[in-house]
Amino acid sequence: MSIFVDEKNKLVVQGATGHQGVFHIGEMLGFGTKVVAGVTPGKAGQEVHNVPVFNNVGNAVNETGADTSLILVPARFAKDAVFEALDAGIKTVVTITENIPFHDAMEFVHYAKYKDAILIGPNCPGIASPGKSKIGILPGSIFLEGDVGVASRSGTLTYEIVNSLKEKGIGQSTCVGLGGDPIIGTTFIDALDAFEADKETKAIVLVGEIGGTAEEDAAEHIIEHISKPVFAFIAGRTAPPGKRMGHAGAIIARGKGTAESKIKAFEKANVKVAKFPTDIADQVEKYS
Amino acid sequence: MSIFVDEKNKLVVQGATGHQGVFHIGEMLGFGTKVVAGVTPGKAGQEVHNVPVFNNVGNAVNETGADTSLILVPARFAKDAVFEALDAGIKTVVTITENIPFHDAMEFVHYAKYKDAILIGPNCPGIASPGKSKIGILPGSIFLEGDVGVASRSGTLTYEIVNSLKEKGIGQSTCVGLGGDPIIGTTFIDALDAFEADKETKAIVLVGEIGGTAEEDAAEHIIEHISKPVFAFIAGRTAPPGKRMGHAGAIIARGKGTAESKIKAFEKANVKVAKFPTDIADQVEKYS
Amino acid sequence: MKLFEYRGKELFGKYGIAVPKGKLVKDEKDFSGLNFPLILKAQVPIGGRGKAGGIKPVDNLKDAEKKLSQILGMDIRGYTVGKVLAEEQADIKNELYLSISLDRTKRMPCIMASAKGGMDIESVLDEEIFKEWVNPLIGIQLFNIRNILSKLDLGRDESKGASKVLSKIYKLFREYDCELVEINPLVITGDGSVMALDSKVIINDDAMFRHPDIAPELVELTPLEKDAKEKGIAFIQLDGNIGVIANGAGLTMATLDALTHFKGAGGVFLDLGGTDDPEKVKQAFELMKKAKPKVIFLNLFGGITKCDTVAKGVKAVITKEGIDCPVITRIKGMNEDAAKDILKDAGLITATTLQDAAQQSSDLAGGA
Amino acid sequence: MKLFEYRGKELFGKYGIAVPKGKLVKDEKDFSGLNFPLILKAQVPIGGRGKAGGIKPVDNLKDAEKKLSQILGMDIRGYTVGKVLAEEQADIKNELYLSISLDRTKRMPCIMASAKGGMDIESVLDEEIFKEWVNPLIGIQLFNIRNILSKLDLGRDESKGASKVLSKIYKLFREYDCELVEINPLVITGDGSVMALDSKVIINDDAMFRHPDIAPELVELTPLEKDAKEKGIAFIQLDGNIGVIANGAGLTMATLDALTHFKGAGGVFLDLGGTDDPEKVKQAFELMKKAKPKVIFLNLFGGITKCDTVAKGVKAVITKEGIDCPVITRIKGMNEDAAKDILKDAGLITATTLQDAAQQSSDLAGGA
Repeated sequence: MSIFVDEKNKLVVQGATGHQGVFHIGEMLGFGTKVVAGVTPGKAGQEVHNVPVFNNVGNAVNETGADTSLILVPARFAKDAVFEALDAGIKTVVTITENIPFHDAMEFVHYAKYKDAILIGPNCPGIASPGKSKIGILPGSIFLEGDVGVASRSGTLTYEIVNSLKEKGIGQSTCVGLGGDPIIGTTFIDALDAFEADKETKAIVLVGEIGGTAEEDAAEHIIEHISKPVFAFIAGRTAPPGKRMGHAGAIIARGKGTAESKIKAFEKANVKVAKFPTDIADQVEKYS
Repeated sequence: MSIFVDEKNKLVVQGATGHQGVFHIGEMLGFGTKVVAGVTPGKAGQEVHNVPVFNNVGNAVNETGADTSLILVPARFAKDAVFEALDAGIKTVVTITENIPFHDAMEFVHYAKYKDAILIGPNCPGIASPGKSKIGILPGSIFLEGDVGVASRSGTLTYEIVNSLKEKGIGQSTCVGLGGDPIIGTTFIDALDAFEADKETKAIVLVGEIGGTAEEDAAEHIIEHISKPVFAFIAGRTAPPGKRMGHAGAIIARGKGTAESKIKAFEKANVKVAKFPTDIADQVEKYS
Repeated sequence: MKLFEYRGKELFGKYGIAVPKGKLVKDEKDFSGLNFPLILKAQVPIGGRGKAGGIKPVDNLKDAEKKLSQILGMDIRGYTVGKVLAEEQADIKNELYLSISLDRTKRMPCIMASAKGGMDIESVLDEEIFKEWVNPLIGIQLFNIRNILSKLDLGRDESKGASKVLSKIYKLFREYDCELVEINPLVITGDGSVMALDSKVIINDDAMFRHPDIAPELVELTPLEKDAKEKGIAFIQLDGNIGVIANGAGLTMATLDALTHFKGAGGVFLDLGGTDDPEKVKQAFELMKKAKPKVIFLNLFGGITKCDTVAKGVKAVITKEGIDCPVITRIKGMNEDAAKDILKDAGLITATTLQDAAQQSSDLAGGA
Repeated sequence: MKLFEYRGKELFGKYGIAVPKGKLVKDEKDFSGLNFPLILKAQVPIGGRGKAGGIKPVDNLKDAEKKLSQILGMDIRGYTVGKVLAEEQADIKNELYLSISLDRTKRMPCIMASAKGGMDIESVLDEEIFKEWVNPLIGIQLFNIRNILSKLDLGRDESKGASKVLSKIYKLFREYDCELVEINPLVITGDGSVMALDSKVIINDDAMFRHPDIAPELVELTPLEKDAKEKGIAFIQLDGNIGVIANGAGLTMATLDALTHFKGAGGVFLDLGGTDDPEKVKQAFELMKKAKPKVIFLNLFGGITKCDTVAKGVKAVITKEGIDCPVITRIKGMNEDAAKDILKDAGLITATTLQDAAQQSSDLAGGA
């Protein structure tokens, strides 16, 4: 098993004919993802790696049965694209786009709930269930099928961690990039619950960072609801207050969001917190 | 059993201290409804028939565990009241108020879906499950516990029909007034599905009227999904096009919504359509 | 409330939707400032005015004066023309249909568009009408506009113009609590711009309190209906001669239906609602008497309302004011026996079943 | 983007929220039209200006001139005061706190209010701060306003005034894509009216494209940070002396953290992102050199990005432009061996693990 996506997802890529779209459709097909359609308004009839392109998501869904969408459109059109996907009946939306206005994200996060859909992101690298499917821009080469679930607020840092797991022969059930924005659709708690319910997953790795209280909320949730071992890394221990550290969500504001507070919360929940990202693999290895 | 409400619902009445509120709290208590709270802003601390009054729904929910709300506030405050109930976690909202602007109703109908709540009405008499609970302004005296489910777009006409059932000794599982407005939260289809799933219900009576295509949609749904016998009455067979017949929703507009079309659709679905409202009881009696 | 075409166009102007240059005209002086050729259009709250002779092109002032006098005061399907709109003729290249209405089933605004503009939309084939729904929680989105306009085969600039009109009428639809905003035809002019040649705007009566800038104009109501509306009584005049008073809209409709079964015909729909207030009962009977029915049929079901309380009110009115037509009553529900006694005492006919009452009323009224 | 107080108050004015009469003052002439006593307030994008002497009451023109010259040019926590707002003193009866911010957990705007206005909100007890959340699908509702204001024990008229301010700031918050709108204090004046004495407005940078009327003013950035922002490079200056270049914000932060473990201290956060474009690599190194770090630590993980491509870009820059500080590199991922060869060839130090690289960098930089 795996969480959120598996070999059954049928993907439509919104923003299919741009440079990123073309490249990642190829990469995802190579990973085994069922990419069934692309969408770019005005480009119906074209193909990208033999995948048909449609003018809108409604047509793509009707013609191909797509149930999952990857959003690669520019930030100012992203809200429209997410709404379009949801109104067309898409049940899993993965939003890669960064720099989406927070108010747009708030609206589409709640609209996704109204539509009973899963929304991952925005400002995330996507999600991969090794051996099954990858919806996003994560490098396919770093993964290995296995039983560790990974959920993260960052991109490259996660690749580094997943890669170090792989180097030790530790595979992953699913690796989900939750996104570096303050307003995201799927949270650590959602991922934890899904991993807890997933029979294949034996241990969970959380990659957090400064900003907000998502890690503190997750720690509390772990105490009450999660029985599987959880390992964590927190980036930004030395970041000064008031500065956005690259990610829109990585900011210590009004005394909230320090790494210290997050590490303390995790330790209280018996979550091992690694000092260096590359230590996590050692810790997981020791456990298993 | 019954549909939508039973003896477990804990009711808060919004608009509790007005003339209607006081009267119907008394009537509902007499019927056996668990009326646990009333709400009127600024009237916290008062009591109505020994039921405590709160300033807002949040407080009422926290103090009494209310899970159901009856909306009796004036039309221009109704949207606010429904939103307040839903945000406070109320899971069943029965809106009696009439003359609510359609755009307000559209918003709160979809917001109720977002909140996974049942919304009945607006412009309806409410719902009664005889022997269990009554949420609304229907007269308690007309009901009898039994196995016929009734769903209706009108008020008094339904009382008449239910009363005639009772006179023949035919009881009801639940009688739900869906409302006479064009935009309502719970439709014939919702009621049909619920009655179909309800073990206690053996037969279903639908009371429709001109306007819209709710009856035609219901008829199609019956063909595919409903195995229990359905009986119907349609009011407004002689109403001229373009006139709103009392109910905001009872209008034949742009060729849509004629009684003829509804009766035809029902007959195609093997639903017996009565000529006079009082005939329905005879037909149900013959069947049972 | 249905707005006259010219008032709908005033709203269009407010939202930046182009309409032909025009104004209301009453006499020759009013034509100054307008360039011939013009179109004169009778302002009536009903369709079919073209066929009825209410729309006429005019080439010059003399022509205009003549035709204006023909249109003013004309009767169009029951409405006397009191206002005429004169508009400059547009250079029409292409006629489209565009509307936003309420979809009752989806509980959402529905955009409809067609390349077959300028004709009655009910006569356009279903497959030539395109629909797009707008979720009220998020309002109109760019993709809605793209989706529906892409079906109309417009040029790039035309499509841009039509997009702007669509987002503007959605704004108008939402902000003015409309049940319908229809532009038929929406035209593409020779220079590629987009213009609304007609307007049909219906504002939800129940939301009028939010729109004090829209003066109510109850153009579709008869004088008695207006009177009833002011008194808060649901009262509709129909073609027959039997006045029906019942409680509840559904029951009142069902009562009218029952009459038809016996070849009777309702002349008035009067829904007493949930009231048993003697003052309201009195007002209802007064209105009913003014409608001069041949027979009055009073059909009551007492649920929360007690039958005898209403009956007392009826008796008081009848006794005090008199009544000059037969009144058939059929009473059911709480305290019905007491109510029947009171009504009998007042000299009214009390039937036992709805069928009996409907038959008696129909017979007394002399059939259809 | 954090707005200066006076710009926030301009927005308040636009939404009809009362603020004290005032204006920016540069010299004595600017005081005309204002009535003494006044308050002079340094305009800086940071809190604590009162304690730093940036807020001074003045009673007359002479006093004002003197204190203005003290405030102008003053350094407040790293910011030089370039603008001073002079405002008439309000007749304060009561000070409240009111704000709307983003609740990241609920993904909703959160209204906060307290009767303890006028002090740092972080020093107010949790139980004295009241919260109410607004669902973004429906926006602020009357019940939200009732719920939160009922907790403040205001008089009827004061409550009405505060209600209006709250619905106005919600509108401002939503329409201007704000992250925060804070009024502290919101005062009730002697005559019972409600007035915003301060303003703190932060507009979401990513939404600035929707607000061309708000001139960007990158007051919180250093000159190099401004330069980087214009080039689209994520570049932040910190207190240490080691310049970190990595790809990905999380990895860059983790790299800075690793330095600290070995008593090193980051001086620059530079996130290359997903790029391997030689031009971007060049710009990044140029910026880094201008920040004059003692050591540069390049930490790359190649996923989609190929390590050797980036390494080639780095080599080209170093070879062509030279570099006057040691560069420690740690490369992992796709084509890492080829990349290491290229970097060695360019004379850079190639470490094998993150720990090694961090330790070497820290040691070379001479500790913290």
